[in-house]
Amino acid sequence: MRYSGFRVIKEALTGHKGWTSAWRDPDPQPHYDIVIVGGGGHGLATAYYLASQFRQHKVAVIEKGWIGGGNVGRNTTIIRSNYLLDGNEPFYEFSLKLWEGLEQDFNYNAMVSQRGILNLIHTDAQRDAYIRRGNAMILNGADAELLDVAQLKREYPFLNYDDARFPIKGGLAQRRGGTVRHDAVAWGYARGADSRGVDILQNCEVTGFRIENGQCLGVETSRGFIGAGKVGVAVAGNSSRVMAMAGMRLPIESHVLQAFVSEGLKPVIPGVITFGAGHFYCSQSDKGGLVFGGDIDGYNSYAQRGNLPVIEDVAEGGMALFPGLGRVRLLRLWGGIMDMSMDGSPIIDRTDIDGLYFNGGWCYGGFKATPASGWCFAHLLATDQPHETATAYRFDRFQRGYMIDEKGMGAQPNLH
Amino acid sequence: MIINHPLLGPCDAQEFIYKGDARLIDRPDGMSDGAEAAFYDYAYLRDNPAGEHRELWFHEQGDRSWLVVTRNTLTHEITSVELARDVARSRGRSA
Amino acid sequence: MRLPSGGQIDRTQKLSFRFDGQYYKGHPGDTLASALMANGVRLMGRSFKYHRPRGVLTAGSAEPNALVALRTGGRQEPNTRATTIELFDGLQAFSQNAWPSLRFDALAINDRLSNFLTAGFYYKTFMWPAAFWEKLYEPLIRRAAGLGAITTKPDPDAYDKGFVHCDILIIGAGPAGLMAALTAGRAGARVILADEDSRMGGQLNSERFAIADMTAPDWAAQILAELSTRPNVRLMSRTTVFGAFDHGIYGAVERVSDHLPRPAQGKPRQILWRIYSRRAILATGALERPIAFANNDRPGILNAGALRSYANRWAAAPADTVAVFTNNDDGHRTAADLMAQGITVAALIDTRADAPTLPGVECLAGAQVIDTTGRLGLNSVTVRLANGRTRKLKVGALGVSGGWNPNLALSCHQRGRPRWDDTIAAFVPTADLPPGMSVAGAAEGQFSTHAALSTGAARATQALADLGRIATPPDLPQTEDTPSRITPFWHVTGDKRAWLDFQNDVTVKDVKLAHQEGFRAVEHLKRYTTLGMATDQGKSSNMGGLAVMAELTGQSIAQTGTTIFRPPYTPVALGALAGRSTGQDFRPRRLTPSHTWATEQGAVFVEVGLWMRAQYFPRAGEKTWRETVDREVLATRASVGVCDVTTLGKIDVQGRDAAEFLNRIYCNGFAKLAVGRVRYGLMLREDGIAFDDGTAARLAEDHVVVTTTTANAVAVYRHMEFARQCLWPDMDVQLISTTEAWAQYAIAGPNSRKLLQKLVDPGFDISNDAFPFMACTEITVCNGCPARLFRISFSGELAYELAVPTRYGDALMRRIMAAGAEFDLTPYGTEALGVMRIEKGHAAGNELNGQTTALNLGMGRMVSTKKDSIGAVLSRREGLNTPDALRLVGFRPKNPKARIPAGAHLLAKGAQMLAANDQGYVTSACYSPCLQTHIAIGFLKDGAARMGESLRAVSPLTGEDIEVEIVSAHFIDPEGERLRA
Amino acid sequence: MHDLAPLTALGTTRPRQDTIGPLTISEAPDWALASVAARLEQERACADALAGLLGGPAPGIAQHVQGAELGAFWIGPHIWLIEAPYTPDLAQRVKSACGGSASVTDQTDAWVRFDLTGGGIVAVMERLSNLDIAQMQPAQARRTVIEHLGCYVIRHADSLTIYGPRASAQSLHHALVTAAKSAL
Repeated sequence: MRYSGFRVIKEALTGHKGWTSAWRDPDPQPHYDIVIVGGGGHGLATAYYLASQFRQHKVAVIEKGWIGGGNVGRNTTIIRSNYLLDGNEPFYEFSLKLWEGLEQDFNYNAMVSQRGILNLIHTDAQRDAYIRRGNAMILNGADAELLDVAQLKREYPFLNYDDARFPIKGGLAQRRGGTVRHDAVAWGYARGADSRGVDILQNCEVTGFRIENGQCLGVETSRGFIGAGKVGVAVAGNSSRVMAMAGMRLPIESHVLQAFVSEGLKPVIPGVITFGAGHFYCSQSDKGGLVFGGDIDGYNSYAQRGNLPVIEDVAEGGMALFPGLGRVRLLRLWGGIMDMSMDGSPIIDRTDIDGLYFNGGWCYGGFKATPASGWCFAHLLATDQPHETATAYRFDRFQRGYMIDEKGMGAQPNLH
Repeated sequence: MIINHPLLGPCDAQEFIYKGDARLIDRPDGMSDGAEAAFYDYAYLRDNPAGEHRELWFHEQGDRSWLVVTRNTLTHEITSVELARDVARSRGRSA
Repeated sequence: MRLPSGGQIDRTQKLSFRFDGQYYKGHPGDTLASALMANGVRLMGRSFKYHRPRGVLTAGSAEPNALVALRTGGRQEPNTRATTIELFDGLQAFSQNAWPSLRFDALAINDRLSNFLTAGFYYKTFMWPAAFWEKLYEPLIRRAAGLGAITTKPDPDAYDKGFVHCDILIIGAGPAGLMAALTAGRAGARVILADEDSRMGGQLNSERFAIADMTAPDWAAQILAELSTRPNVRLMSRTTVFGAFDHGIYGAVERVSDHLPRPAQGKPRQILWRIYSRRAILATGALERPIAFANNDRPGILNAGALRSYANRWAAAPADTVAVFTNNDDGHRTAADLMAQGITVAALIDTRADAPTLPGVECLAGAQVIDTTGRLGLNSVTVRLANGRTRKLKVGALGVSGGWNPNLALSCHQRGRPRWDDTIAAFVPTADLPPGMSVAGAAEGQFSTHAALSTGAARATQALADLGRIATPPDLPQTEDTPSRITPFWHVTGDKRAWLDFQNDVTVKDVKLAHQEGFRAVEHLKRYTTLGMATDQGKSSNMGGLAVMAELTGQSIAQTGTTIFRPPYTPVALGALAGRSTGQDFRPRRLTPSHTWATEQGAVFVEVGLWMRAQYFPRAGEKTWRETVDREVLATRASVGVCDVTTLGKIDVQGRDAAEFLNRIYCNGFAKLAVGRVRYGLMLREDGIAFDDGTAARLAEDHVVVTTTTANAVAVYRHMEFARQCLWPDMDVQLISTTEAWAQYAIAGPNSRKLLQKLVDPGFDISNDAFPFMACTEITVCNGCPARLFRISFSGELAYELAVPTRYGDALMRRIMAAGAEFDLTPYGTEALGVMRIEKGHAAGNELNGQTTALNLGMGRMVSTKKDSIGAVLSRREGLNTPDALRLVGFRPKNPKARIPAGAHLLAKGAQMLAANDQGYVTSACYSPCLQTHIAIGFLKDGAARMGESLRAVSPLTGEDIEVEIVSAHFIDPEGERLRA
Repeated sequence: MHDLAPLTALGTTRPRQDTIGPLTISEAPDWALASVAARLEQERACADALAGLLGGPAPGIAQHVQGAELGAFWIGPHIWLIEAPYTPDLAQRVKSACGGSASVTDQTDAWVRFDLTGGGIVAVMERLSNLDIAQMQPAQARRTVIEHLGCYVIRHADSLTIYGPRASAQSLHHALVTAAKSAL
């Protein structure tokens, strides 16, 4: 079924009886050409692009719970391609371009809203670093703009310019950045994949890989064995656990990142704002809630919940930046599990086991990467060659010394 | 979280800085053959278990002891806390 | 209307307040909601999506409807529940999400369009043309959405944080909580009893039955009176425990001043308490839930228990004639209490065919409310009787009771899932509670008052036993112990819209559509329809939505499950979470010993981490900072300058193995550093990347003073402790920071020795022979002040760093200035320091950016292969040693007046502006007044081999494209003759 | 004797004193501090040397001991801070007493000291520190965080001493006074 304004009107006038299920609820087939483990944003996007770009139709996505229940449904919805390093920037710019055409492509309004993202500058050294980054973005075909304080005051008059411990000295803006309605991304990809023949198998948990003679033949699941020509794993928050079933140790630690939303408010924040002297970033959803976050809690966790110190730290950052927030109330907070890699950048690669592929280590940058991650993983699965924008995301980069360390924090995942 | 410091008793985890897997105590010998492979494993690969995890915490705003905390990453329950220096010695580290 | 008698309000005092500009009067003890109700106001707000008229639904913090903007100016506070605002004289509140007025809201047009605006409609449209989303559709949606408006003015009030410890935290001061507190308090345990209400007692304040021989509120007051005399019991009213965090830590917000026009001088508006508990008892009672039926959202339709509360506690009612619609016995208690307060109950409509009767009111058993009328407030309800006929009742209010949900949110904050209990038709907590927590009373599903008292005592007794205390539970007083029977009933079937989520306008139809489209998992349902995502966190709506979905899927409610309860229990002001860490107090300041003096000199300061450092010292007549900095640099290089460098980290390393320890910490050799000598050291991270650099001065065989960069002082100290305790636990090394113990000044320039000789006490020979470059010693200055002297140079000049105990730092700086007058001594700040180090090609933070290796920095050969130091092994990896690895080089513009932007990238002449052509980047740049040209340093692929080559430093971001020549990074005195002079 | 005039940590020549309700907050510049860290395998000798200085056993974990002349408190395993009425040569004196058994470092000017006397100490401190001040016994010494600053807190019978990082003396003082005004 194609969605459109016309269709909405027609259904409204006929009692909404014509709407059909957004995706089927099929039984597992005994064998697929490609099985994607993980019905999150990346897994669903991979399946969608396998079907839509690589003509792979015998594809299944298996999900232990309900689709979109992982990080794609518990993030702060930001999209951007404001990266520094050559290993990253082309990939994220590819992703941003895919976001720009996504809704028309998969016929679902995910509310891709290019309202801009702003990173604030508080020191001269920070300005130097942001200029380097902005130039890298432009050299990679992305957009970047350096704003001075006068421009900032015009666009963001409510920030703390007069009484700040760390005064605002400028900002790096990416106008094409913005936000997306996160759940709708999962649903749009799911619906698009389903309509192209992909089986989405919810409540189907992987319990093991069947590996014989170094070859992965399929997955054992709570709904029985499912054979596969190739298996792609995209299980953010569970990467180490799932890959341990294949006998692999990963350059990954799992950490909890909390995210926050306020009560609904009339529009006040135009785009995404990132504080540069504390841990706080914020945007406002179409529903009116301020969506914000800060740093990870900092310890290994699979618990999807965090603790007060980080909650307070985020609020402190928010108040330092925007002193009018004092009477805004925090409505809800939640935790997502971030698979933090050792250099802060992801992995999209084959494994040493034939037929087993891995996509993970997205740290807390996974949401914005969803389209490109899906496309590149689909490319790798379909062609056995890395996509041109994802060639650096190899497993062996740590061993060989080709880290992609945007923040320069080294092999200390909680600092990325 | 509360870390039951072996010397000081219960302390708010906020006073600590987290480093990660306690295997970081087991630093390979840099002058040995195969050091590069051993250091790759040491610096980069993690078990990252969902469950019991032995990990290093530094009491930066306290007595500046490094601790080895055994904590469940699913429930955050802490079952044991030791001075890292004792653990290091028990694992054969010396001067 | 105000009832003639009763209520816990002080009728002797009148408070004046305004709502939407209209003046009203109320009494102390009133909430804004009760006072408005007493004044005959039913319409208090508008819903989110359809802008439907909304009146009060509850009498407490779960209120989804009666949300107002409170106060004005910087104190304007949107989305505030009228049901929790304590009335004060002069209160001003405003309705929100309505234009031009609450009664005539233009966007109520949405209600007419509701058939088009069903759940998830926006996912299906507004996609064409793509560019219209940001320009047209989204702005329209955003303007219509949101609830209240915030001011962008700074919040003028202060917030505190606080920390309290207890044996037992009791959350909720209703019957269960009071009994638990009494039990634990009498046993001598440290008890905190916290309650969100201004008046403790919980549901007892809203009841008419007796406990022992007292009224319920009087009994509560008596218990509280005893508790308040116990020093081991802390009563925290107006305190909402909002989150259960790990290991017995609870977050709570105390509303210290919200019941006042403004906080008293110096006092906070609210306090965030971090409560450290050994045990906790959750006694938060239960929340009533509505029943969905057509047009069940009109002002005047309330939860039945709320109607009872308003009548009993506040002597207020929305109308003189009301009806009650229930599926359980508690609705009957409401009807009885209303009648006792003189309110006419037109009918008691009970969905149960076998409903009990109630004297004095017509009970319509097996009946259902099928529709209502009244545009801005309820006029009538239409009832379908058991026999199928309908009857219309003229009533101004309807109390609805769909049963009670244990208020168990906090029990699930550590991801415990509640269990469905058929007997009370509600979710109850399971044993999977946050460790240390137990649940008592209605929160546990024990709905009678007797059960609340007895479970409260029992949980406290158990908690005490867990803590090794023996308690004697108090005798339980006589009170009601009637079972509340219920037959689940969730929604009346029909074609019209029946509301589940009043604030977000989610109706039964929306749930049906979600089901039809496959959004059947509870989380999908929530996210697709926004059910339960209102400011009440679904307290009034989730249960009904789940029940409807269960019905549609044919599953039980238990199988359907529930969404996760997350903190905060009720919304928390961000100001409270931030406490005092706002504005200038966001983070503490670190001031250098010469701060006062530098302020007197008119220095401009700059934030460097937490430090405030003098950036430059402008003199009268200097028009730009560049002019000042140029002067400072030239004067220093020509004669002598002084700079406060106290901020560099200093770590005292002592012990027999001090030197060997540093030998492993630094990549270059330290074992053989002689006493009285200083060495530059480069520290790597274990991954082989440069971590920090600094100097190590060997003051004695067993004593080395290490300096770190300002930025990394804390991290380096931590790293060294890690190495000492975890890697080499048997080295004899002791570490302690002395960063702030010493005031340290760099004295640089050709006349620096002459100046110093005036300060250093006789007997200390600092001649070039006796005290050469990279020497260090302990001396005295100014007739006996202990000091340390290091002959090190960041500027490239003959230079020293002189340190004295911090308390003398100010006096020493003044003495240095006086002694230097004859040499035209010039104080310089961080800018001049930066210029001189760039001229000298020294790496600093911009170069030590966590991505560069010793090789990149031109110090590859420093990494010793003869020893095992941290980072040495991994620094040898292939990827870090490619032939075209980045190397630190210098840049000179072809046009000396052309500024080289730091952050520019390096491209060949004629190369396209593409990442593929990127050859490196500029890290630090400045104008060199000595060379009279702009200069820069940065990293260039294979740069060491490319001296003399011409490239472009391009910065499309800033619109610059400068031709530069590759030169050595050592612009000044490359042979180091000045240093050694 | 040299003629450099000292400043207090708050940057003045005379120590600051604030009285808020029943509580007095006094800057106390006239104290000297030295850290003593036992050398490896010299822990016993170091403890003995400290005992000699203090006239009694060195303080145990989280304890403060007041000797006739010197006081001391535990700051970590085998490391203590010795305090004495101000003297420039405290570290030297302690070092002589410890001989080769300890590493001694002058810490006098690394810290600012505030003494809280009078009423309301618990009420004020619970707005500042997560220590269980109400239960803290005299002679207990703990490190804690006060408005982002790592401080030592020593409970005395009727007063409380706070050592905070000297460079942040003004921020710490501001925090103490603000909390006192708020809580009292």
